[in-house]
Amino acid sequence: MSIMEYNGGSVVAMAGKDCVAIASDLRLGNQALTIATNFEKVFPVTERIMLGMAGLATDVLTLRDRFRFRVNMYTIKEEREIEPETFAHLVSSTLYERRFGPYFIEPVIAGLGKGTNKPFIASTDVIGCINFAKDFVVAGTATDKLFGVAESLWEPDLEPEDLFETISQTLMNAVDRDAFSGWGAVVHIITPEKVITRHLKARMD
Amino acid sequence: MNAIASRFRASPYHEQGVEQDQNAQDSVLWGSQGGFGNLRAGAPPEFVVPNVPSPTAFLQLHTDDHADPNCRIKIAHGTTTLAFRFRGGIIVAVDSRATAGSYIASGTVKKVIEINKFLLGTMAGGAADCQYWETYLGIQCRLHELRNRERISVAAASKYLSNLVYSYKGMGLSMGTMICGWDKTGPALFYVDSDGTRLKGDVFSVGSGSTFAYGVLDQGYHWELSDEDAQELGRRSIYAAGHRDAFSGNTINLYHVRETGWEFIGNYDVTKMHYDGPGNIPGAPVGGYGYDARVSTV
Amino acid sequence: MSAQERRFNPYTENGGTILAIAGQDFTVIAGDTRQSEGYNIQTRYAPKVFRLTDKAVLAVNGFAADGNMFVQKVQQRLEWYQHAHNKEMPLRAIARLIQTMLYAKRFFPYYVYNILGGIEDDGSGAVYSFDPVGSYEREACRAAGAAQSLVQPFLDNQIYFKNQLPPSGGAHPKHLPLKEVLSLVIDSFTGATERHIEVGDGLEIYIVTASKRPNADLEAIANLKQVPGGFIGGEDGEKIYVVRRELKKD
Amino acid sequence: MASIYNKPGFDFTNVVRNSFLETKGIHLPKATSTGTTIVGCLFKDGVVLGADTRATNGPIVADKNCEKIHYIAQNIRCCGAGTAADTEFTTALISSNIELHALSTGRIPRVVTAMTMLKQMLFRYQGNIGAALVLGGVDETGPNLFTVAPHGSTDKLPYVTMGSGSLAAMSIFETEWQAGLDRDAAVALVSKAIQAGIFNDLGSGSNVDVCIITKDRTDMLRNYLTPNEKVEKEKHYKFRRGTTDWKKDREIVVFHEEVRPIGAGGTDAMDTS
Amino acid sequence: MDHHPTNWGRPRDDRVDPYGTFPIHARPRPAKDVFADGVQRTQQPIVTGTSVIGLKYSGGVMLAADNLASYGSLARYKDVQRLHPVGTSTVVGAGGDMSDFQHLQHMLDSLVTEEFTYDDGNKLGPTEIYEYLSRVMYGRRSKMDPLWNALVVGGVKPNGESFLGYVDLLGTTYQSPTIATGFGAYIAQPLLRNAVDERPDPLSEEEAVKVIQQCMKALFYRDARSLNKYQIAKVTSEGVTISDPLEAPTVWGFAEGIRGYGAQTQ
Amino acid sequence: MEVSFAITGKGYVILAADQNAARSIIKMKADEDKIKALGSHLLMAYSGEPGDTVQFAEYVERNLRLQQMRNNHPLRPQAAASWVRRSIADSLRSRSPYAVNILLGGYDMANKQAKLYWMDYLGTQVDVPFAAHGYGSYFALSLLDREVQKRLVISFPSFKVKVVDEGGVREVELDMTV
Repeated sequence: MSIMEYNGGSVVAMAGKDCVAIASDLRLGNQALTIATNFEKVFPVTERIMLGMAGLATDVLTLRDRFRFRVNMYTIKEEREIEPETFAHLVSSTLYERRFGPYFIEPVIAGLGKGTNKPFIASTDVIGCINFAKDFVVAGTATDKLFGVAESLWEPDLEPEDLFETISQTLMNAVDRDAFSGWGAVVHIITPEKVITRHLKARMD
Repeated sequence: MNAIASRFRASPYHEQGVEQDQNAQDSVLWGSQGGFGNLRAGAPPEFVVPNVPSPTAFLQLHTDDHADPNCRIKIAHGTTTLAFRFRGGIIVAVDSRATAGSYIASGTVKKVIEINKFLLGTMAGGAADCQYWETYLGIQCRLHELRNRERISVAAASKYLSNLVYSYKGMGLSMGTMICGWDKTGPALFYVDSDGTRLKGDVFSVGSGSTFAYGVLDQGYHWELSDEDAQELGRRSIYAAGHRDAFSGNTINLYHVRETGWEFIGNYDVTKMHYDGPGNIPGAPVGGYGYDARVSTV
Repeated sequence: MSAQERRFNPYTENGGTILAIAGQDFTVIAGDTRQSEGYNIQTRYAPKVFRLTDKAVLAVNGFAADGNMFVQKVQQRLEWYQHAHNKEMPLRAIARLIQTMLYAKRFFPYYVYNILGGIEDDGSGAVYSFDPVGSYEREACRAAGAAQSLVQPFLDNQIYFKNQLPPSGGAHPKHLPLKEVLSLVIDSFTGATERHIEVGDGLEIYIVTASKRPNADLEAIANLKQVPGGFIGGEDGEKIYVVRRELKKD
Repeated sequence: MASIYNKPGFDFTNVVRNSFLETKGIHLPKATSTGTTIVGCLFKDGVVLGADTRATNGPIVADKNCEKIHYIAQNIRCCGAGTAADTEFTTALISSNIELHALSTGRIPRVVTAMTMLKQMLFRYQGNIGAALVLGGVDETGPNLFTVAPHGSTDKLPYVTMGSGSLAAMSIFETEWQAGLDRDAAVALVSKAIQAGIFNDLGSGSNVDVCIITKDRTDMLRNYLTPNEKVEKEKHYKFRRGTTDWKKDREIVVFHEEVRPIGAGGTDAMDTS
Repeated sequence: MDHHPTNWGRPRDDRVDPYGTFPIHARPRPAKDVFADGVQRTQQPIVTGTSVIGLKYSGGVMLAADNLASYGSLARYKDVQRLHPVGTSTVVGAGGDMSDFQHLQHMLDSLVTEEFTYDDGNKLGPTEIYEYLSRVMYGRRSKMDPLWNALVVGGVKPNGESFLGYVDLLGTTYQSPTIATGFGAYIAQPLLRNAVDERPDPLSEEEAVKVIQQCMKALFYRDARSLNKYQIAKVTSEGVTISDPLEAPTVWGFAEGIRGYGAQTQ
Repeated sequence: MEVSFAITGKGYVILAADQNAARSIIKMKADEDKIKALGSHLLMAYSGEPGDTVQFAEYVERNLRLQQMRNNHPLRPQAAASWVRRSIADSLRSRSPYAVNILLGGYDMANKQAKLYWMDYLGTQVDVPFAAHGYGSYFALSLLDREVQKRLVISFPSFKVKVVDEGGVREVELDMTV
């Protein structure tokens, strides 16, 4: 049993045409035992950026607060909203700071650039090595399953509604083959105008 | 010292080192026993055992994915099965998931093995162990019928299986099964596992999700259940395990053993049970089993 | 434990992935052809899919030496069967045979994941998948090997239409046509090649067609070759074809 | 982030907890370590560095087109292999120190300076920072090429390789390298060495990045060769809208607010990210 | 069998946590990846040979191996021939334990003799030797008593096609137009593949010799268990020829301009 | 071997915990109260490493009391839960962490809602309608029924049960004969 599998959970983000989507499952487990099916792992950072974290639940909560604090500090100091790319580096350096005693989470970042509305997605490993991708990024216990499905299903320049279908299908089919993820799913689609959040009717076993 | 002695006992010079298949010359391998060729008449089958001081440790090193996730030979595991005896016979309910590590290898496993028209065996633990030995048990039951002109009793069949796996105790078999059937004594239910345990009883649940099933099962169980209520109880119990246990789920297979033999009641998707329930079936509630499906207002 | 026994590990892992999909009157069995050990490509062409009879094809994956030896043993047993009965062993019997042969090594398992594909006696396509010690079941599709967890959820979605609502008033098709299945197989492998380092080099797709199947749709497939066999069923009998394609080599 | 509350450098607050978890029998994840092919070679007028672009996490390809040639200074670049985050942050740190050094001395930084900073830092961490580097550049003294191993040992050679594909790349150098190559020949040789890694080592793959540093200029040829383009899919997988069943949704309209910059000239504050 | 819900069905281990203590039900953790550990098996045997390389060229197969047998890190025997002709159209080259290889040579020679005594007009070709060796090696590994070798089988089949195959101590086999064992898999294989793959026509004999020379030189440069004294075996339809020991010309001048390993310049 | 459960209902949370204090194979005490009232409308059931449990519970109790004295009003359940989680997470990073699992139930007087939080010794926290700790959760989560003791290898003779609702905290007698 790896610490990354202790609570389970998976996150995926995808880029579309002037939009991004980020989705996670809802399980909180204690190894094989499912404790709760309402554990959200994706949190808003700004109105245009969302952060998903897969891994050890206690660190998800700790880091959620920590990032909120650091983003607020940034906003106060700089008097402007943080850009997705800047935020990715903030996440990365926060994690690398603990290179020798890491937080057990793999973050996934999705957002739109302010003004430009340029889609941005990125993920890092547990010690903060950033992976900038143009198509999709994944994290969590279903990583390999998500990679496999996303690699085939993802297409460039999807409209928000089409991106919703693609990311939902990717997530649900991937976690259905993973014992430690699933039990409901939530998808957020970030467009220049709005953030759409949908709870999927996913498998509950 | 013994290891060295045994290694040099046979003259290594003449032996050319080509793997010798002990069965190669055996005529039973030819032809119609093709399927079960290595089952000789009467004697239990022979198995290849690695030439190491501790075959069990060897096997565990390479197959126990829980002790060492790096082990490569991942044997399918994980299950919830249950069976209980009541006024109307025996209800057998199982899930259909098989996991190899965290990967769900299959969601369509048949975990009830139909040994013959009056006997059912359930499957928990190593899928291959159960499939193989219960098929083997099926052969022996049929032979018993041919020899004695009467069906084997459930007690005898389960005892046979128990003795069989007990002879391999400590070798690494993993099997937890319930032998359910109807014989002269009425409905009979036995729990048999690879430790060699054999228990007669009224209510059993076996597997990684068994505790969850017991929780529901014990609460709703009593001898005088109607057929419909009993079936619903079995279905509901497996659903509970599928929902809470990561290694159980996908679908529920439900069987009912009666005096006339067993009957397959149905296959139910756990997720459908969660959201919508089994539908318009006698004994079943309206709506889904799921807590949020029941309480949510949306 | 002597030093040698402690250090000798009789197994290794040779990478690669196999999959099989059953159609209404055909079955497709495919595997990549890379054989690797660690980060090293041993060869770019090592077949993982083997013809057993005119209507059965076996794909093996895992430890290559065990796999090759196992295939040869199965082929030997099938030949004996044919000599004794003057007919080919039916597919479901082959499946059971493979189970007992695998289980005979329960305590010193073959490190082999098997997928058996072919045509049943009733003319339907069938896929049987096995774990290393012989538990098996019949399915419509199955991926195994290094990239199984990448490919299988994709197949769940595209073959079984898992998590997809059918269009209103409609239903999902029960069986996919051959052309569609081949596309899915190829896309599964190109996807797996992109994301899994042990998959690549070449793709070998076997197609088993039922007897009397009008094989007109085969003509459009590039590089299709018929696999020579016993032709017990005559001209109308089951046939096996193979298609070879390139995959990325990095 | 260093501030008056936090000391700069690594934070060890989680170490006690993590070792406690380990005693509970829980496996801790290994840091993502990348198999890689990185090379460098001297030629007549300077240095050529090369790298593949695959980043792996176990047998899974995490990033198909990552950048492994890192910026140190205008005239110095550094290829990284090993633990991905370590190469990233180590080179970034040294790059910033080199920049400070260059500013305070007012001279173009030397490659040996960067090399010494790197080896001293890596030696201090006793190999716990898993960065294996190929450092190349041109300065006052001419072209320089070094490797820096994770424990801080360095090596100076006319052609060097590192990473899981280093042997494959080295075989090319050993048979084809010669002194006094011209620029085109050097670039061709380096990309051939990288391709030997890409096609023979499973830890390396995708594209070839090349960087040519000469006295006058530095050319970073990102994706110089792309021998592994993804092939066209056979089918398109765009779903019909309404394929996915969902229970409830919520839309939050994003406000379009005006940002009024404060401060002189109305420019944004310095980006310190 | 373990009956705890988390571990249900797995082998039970009573050394750890017999009563299910608090808070995490844990299983023992092996110190390291035993599986991967076991795969590294190059150092086990006593007197060892290093890489063997081989490639197909027009009209035949060429194999090469150096003449060194090492005893650990000691260059112990410097005139060992690691290429062994079998019959008239096959050569077997071996790396790994030399005593095991000598045992194999004995077995192969007996096999050829036995085949000769049948006098049935059949001859053992490379495919037969390859199959035979794969059975021997797999059989021994299944007895957990392996012959600690990596073998390359090269030859020409009766129909004139060339054959090149690999067999190792686990019984793993494969065929490929180019093969290199041991350290050669890393150093020589890329060079061999560059020379042979993607070429429409097979190499000429001269080209093949040149490639082999290059590979042996690169191996000598980079393999610490190698020797600049090697033999080349050629198999054509004419038969087997094994050359006298050869030496590759080596150049060490590249280091002349280099001082130290770091900042030193003089 | 310890067990605790909690269920939320409309306007109340009910918590139950076993009353055993066992050391290895010895039962030291059979009427231990493992549910602490942290305030007028807040209950905490705790289990885990002997010693840590009571120490931590008292630490929480005193600190929440301190908060109340300083600010003149008690923390709402959500805030209390966050504070407790933070304390666990911080202690986990110290040399001797509290290994305590907690069920925190409270009635929020501000919005008239009952809340239940499940927390484990790693600082994981989740807001749930019903919850359990200990091996009992393997049985109870599927139903949270009252016949748990029947199947658990070590069954508990008695349970302490407390309820918190708008009226505050009170104890309930459980009829174990059913």
